Amino acid sequence: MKMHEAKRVEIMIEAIMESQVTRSLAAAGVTGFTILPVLGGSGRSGQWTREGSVSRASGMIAVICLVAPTRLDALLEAIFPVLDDHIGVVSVTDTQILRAERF
Amino acid sequence: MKMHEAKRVEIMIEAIMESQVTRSLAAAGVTGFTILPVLGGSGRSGQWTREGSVSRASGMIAVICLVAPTRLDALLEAIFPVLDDHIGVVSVTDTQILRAERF
Amino acid sequence: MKMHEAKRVEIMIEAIMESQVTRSLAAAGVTGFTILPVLGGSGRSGQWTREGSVSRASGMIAVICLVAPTRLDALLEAIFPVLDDHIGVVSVTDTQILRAERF
Amino acid sequence: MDQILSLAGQNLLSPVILCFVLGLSAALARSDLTFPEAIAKGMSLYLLFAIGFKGGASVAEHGADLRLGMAVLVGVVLSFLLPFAAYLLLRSLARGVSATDAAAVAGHYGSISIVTFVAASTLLQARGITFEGYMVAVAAAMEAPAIVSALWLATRGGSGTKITPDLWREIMLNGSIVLLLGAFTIGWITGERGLAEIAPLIVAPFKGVLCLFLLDMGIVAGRGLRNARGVISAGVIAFGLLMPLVGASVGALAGLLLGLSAGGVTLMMVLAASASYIAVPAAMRVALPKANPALYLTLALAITFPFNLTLGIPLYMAVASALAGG
Amino acid sequence: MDQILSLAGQNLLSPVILCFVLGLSAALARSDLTFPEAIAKGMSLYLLFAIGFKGGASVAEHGADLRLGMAVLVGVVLSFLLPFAAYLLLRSLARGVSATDAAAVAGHYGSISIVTFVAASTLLQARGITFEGYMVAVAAAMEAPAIVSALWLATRGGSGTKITPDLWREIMLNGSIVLLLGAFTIGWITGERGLAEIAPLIVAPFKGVLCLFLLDMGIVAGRGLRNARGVISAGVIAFGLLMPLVGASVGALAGLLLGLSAGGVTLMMVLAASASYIAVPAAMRVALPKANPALYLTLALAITFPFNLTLGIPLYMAVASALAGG
Amino acid sequence: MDQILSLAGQNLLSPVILCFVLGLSAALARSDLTFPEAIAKGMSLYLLFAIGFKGGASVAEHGADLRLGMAVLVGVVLSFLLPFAAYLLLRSLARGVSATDAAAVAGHYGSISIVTFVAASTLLQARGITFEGYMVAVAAAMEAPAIVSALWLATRGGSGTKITPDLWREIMLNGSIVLLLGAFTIGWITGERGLAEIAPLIVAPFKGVLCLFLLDMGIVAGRGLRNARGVISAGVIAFGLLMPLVGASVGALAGLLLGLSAGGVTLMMVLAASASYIAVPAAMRVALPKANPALYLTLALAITFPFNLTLGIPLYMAVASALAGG
Ligand SMILES: Nc1ncnc2c1ncn2[C@@H]1O[C@H](COP(=O)(O)O)[C@@H](O)[C@H]1O
Ligand SMILES: Nc1ncnc2c1ncn2[C@@H]1O[C@H](COP(=O)(O)O)[C@@H](O)[C@H]1O
Ligand SMILES: Nc1ncnc2c1ncn2[C@@H]1O[C@H](COP(=O)(O)O)[C@@H](O)[C@H]1O
Ligand code: NA
Ligand code: NA
Ligand code: NA
Repeated sequence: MKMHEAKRVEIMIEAIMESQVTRSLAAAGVTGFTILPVLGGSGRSGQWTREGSVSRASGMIAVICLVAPTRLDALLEAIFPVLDDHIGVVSVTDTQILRAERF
Repeated sequence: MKMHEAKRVEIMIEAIMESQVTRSLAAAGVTGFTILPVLGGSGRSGQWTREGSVSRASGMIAVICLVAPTRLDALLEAIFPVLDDHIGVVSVTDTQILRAERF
Repeated sequence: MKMHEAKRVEIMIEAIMESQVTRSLAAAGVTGFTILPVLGGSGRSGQWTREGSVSRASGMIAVICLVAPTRLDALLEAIFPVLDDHIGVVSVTDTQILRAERF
Repeated sequence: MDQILSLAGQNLLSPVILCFVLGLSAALARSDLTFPEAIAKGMSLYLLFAIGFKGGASVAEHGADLRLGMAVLVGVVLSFLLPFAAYLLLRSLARGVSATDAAAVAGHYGSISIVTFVAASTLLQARGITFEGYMVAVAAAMEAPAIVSALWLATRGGSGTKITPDLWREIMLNGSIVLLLGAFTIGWITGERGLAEIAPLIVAPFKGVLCLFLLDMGIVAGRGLRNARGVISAGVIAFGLLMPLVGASVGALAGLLLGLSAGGVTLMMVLAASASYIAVPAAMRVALPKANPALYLTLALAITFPFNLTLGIPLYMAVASALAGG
Repeated sequence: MDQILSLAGQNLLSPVILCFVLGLSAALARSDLTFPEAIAKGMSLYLLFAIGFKGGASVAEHGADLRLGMAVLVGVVLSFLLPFAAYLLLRSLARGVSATDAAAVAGHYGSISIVTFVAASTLLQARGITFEGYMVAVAAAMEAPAIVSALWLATRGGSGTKITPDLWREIMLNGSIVLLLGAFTIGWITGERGLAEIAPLIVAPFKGVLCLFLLDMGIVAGRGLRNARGVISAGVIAFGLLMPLVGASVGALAGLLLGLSAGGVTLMMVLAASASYIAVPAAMRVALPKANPALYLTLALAITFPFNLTLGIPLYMAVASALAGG
Repeated sequence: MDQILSLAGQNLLSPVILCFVLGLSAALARSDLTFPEAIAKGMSLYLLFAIGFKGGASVAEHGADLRLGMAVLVGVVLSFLLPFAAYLLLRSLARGVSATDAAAVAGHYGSISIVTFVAASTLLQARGITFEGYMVAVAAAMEAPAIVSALWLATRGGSGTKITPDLWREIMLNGSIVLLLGAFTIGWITGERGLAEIAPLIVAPFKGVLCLFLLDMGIVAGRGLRNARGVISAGVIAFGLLMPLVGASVGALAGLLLGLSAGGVTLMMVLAASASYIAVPAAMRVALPKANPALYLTLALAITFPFNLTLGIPLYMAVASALAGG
């Protein structure tokens, strides 16, 4: 099956920043992404879990974008300012996609 | 630690297609997969979120299959007809697994 | 944008083992990880789903660790004993991260 | 006319409607007010269970007669036929809509919206108007047949969608149909005694839960409206407001022929006038993936549903009372 | 005998049982009817809180005496000992079952099913039969000891599973035990006055929530049955039906020795006859990962639980009344 | 003094407080008892809706007068000013706390904790003390202004955080403010009649839901305490206990000036004394990401909230009665 080179960008960031992230992505022309819920985690600021919590101040989401390699830099530049000062990690993995006409 | 080459296939598809996808996977001999919930996302058909929704018509899932490289083609051929016309994206990433006897 | 080599370790394991896994990770000096909820899946022990279930005996989580390549072995050695006999799969993928000073 | 207006006015100022309006406004103003998906689903299961159980218990009390079977049969026939009317109406009002999209929309209008039914029966009860308990069974029976008609409409052109066994299961064993009919059966078997046991859960707080559920539906409808610009033309809106009236007229006729009470006729009108937002959209995604969900979900949830909720129900009530002599 | 049958008949046609049957049938027919996990957990927390609180309030009203302590002690002893009986019975009925699997199953039958307890006390209340409020404390006390016996049974052969501090915490500070005992304590401290304040939440709608919870349990049990083909032999089924009777007999003896009322004896029988589906399965996954969960979950949830719910409870009630003179 | 102590004693032994203590203890003992996030959020939505609706219905019944507007205005002013007092107090008590952290904390204490408000009004009702229904509107009005002061405090140094349009939306259209004010408006419009319709959901079971919600908050507070070692110095704790008293004093003054009833003065004190745990933390994460959430969440949720809940409310009640002549 014909596959195409792409990048899988995984952004783990505070849930409260969701709209800023998606707006920045849109501004960079990235309109395809998927948001996964996150249950809990641990980092320099300690361990946390969503269980029982009603606050929107804690909790994270994972935003996954599949993009053509040529658009990676624009994407990273767009989200970098949002990440700044905020809790979050970004990883970029080489991947292959079906139906590249969609990206 | 001894690692083995494998492929990580990530299928993001409409939740309503779950049983079709898993049946196609089983038919292709792929019995190992994990389904992650998806909170929301954006694509050519616009932005969406599961919050507050009771409809099964919207919403997606992420199906993750770790397979031996030799079985990748069978897997992709099995799910391609299900994807057809349906909302969804598929990515394939090279990875390494522990305990390959399980795959 | 400056990126750094890293490993993305994805551990899918029974939810009930969460505290053992995170303690082992901490013991191996891995303090950064993110836990994703899992809806259901299929493996050698059959198919399952969390829907409607109140039991903590079934159900899985996905633990994602981004680590520097040099710390991968310590991580795998730390979690291997926890995996032993337990339901679970581990995959390791090459990736690149922003802000490596955090890992 | 005066009576209709005063009824509509009172209806508009009920907590149920105001909660819907609150949700709608919050979503349109882009507030982050939302209900967790699990809570929304939980409320929906509660409403289905409660309305089914109460319907069954009412049948147990008043006895079932031939009319139950006749009403269910008529409901099935309506659900089969209404999509044809809807298809023609939509195609003539909004020429831009494709045949597949029109077929998918048509399926929604042949089927029913259970929350519209619930809102109507709550209003009837508040006014002391009784109705046949088995109307719940009619509602359940009307959920699915329209799907078959929609698929037939879509494939006349020969694009070849057929109903596979899986799709049949998806349609017939849909969770909401099973719960509604199951609860109806349990209510029927256990009767007034069973109802008395669980009334503190399914009767007393019912209206309050309905308010919260409509608040959530308002949010979802508002979000849909915000995202649906471009899909919704004037013709489409006209269809979303006219089709309920067409459906209600057919429903009124059916109800009168069946000899239902004024309350029963009202509910038959409501069923025929309302559009599915649970069972049919899911079936359409499986069977007609090319049809645009933004179109049918927005029509059902953000145009027809609020219309029925606010103006439709009081209107149908007034007409039914006039015709069936409430 | 007649009385037992009529009791069982009435029980079978109660909303509570019919809801379980509905869930079971829906799952076996592969309907997509499900409750969100969060709702199922929420209902389970509600039931634990309500039953604990009411038990405590009842103790506050009737006063605690030495028998409370005695009953708890006897419960702990039963929970320790029943796994040995279960182990022997299962090994003799189903020779294919491994020692580890048998030990894991045995642990479930020494522990208790709180929802069976709740169903039984609801039925007692409906019949106007009183029981000792502290039976809730006995239930909580019986949750964990059986786990120790199960691990001992599994490791006799020397495979070396020992109870680590973490496992102890997992066992003793298990959420359901903490909530049950905590609510019991609060009920005891605040007494009738406290109960009156929150009765509209934990008393009136209780039975309705129980119905919905059993609907969900029926779905989960049906799903389990569908997936468990191959694991469940005739011998295993026989064990699932006989072991409750063995447990109930021992429970009856214990209840009579303690001088409990007929209602109390019934509940002691129910506790001994029922099998854990929350605390023990979780502990077994941690401590005996090699034991097959499909076996013990199916036995506890899909065989013994429905048996107790439908036939067991009325039977135990009749026997207890005959013996303790209800 | 005696009266305060006996009031505090009774309060401490109420189910509401004991539930909080149970949750706190369970979390500190590292039990795995938790509520699913969706259930916790669902309960929080329920409480906001119920308290808002009842406040509105009460205004409809007693009529709104100028004092409503005055009270809202005074609330807004308090919310603007209290952060300055909080900032100074924290900086002088805990020198290790950075200016940014202090500003973020200050924002929390200018705003309010709705569950503290709910607990106080429940206690007032239990004692038969009436209060102005519009205090709910005052609560809603006090949620946000403090955020502006906090940002001003943080940026005086020139680090340049400004309130973007998005942040304004985040602040003003925050789900909890919208729901509280929306329900208040619906309650006002539909009045006693509307309240009667949904009272079985929002009045009778209210206290029970409050118990379960506080159980959950106890768990979350306990978890916070366990993770916050290192952040919480003696000076910080002192601030968490003194600041409510400062706030309450200012609140008392404001209430007396407004001519509120003893119940109304109590609630004004409670609002001024309590610290936000929903709206402000979220705004701070967006606008002041460098401020440490462990500090402000622990202070608000694990120190000031339990203090107000257990000792603060009875104290404020006694003071208000003495001053305003309950
Ligand atoms: N190395 C990592 N791998 C995966 N997730 C991480 C990692 N580091 C941090 N995170 C996630 O990011 C959150 C905040 O991290 P931090 O800012 O270091 O406290 C954590 O709670 C995790 O959910
Ligand atoms: N490039 C992408 N990366 C990640 N997820 C995507 C991407 N494109 C689409 N999706 C997901 O697939 C859904 C449907 O996409 P579409 O069919 O383009 O509307 C979106 O709502 C996303 O959840
Ligand atoms: N090849 C695989 N790819 C992804 N997930 C898997 C795979 N195999 C097993 N799993 C997950 O691990 C769980 C237990 O697997 P097993 O021990 O094989 O029954 C399954 O239910 C899946 O959630
Ligand atoms: Na219709
Ligand atoms: Na037992
Ligand atoms: Na305050």
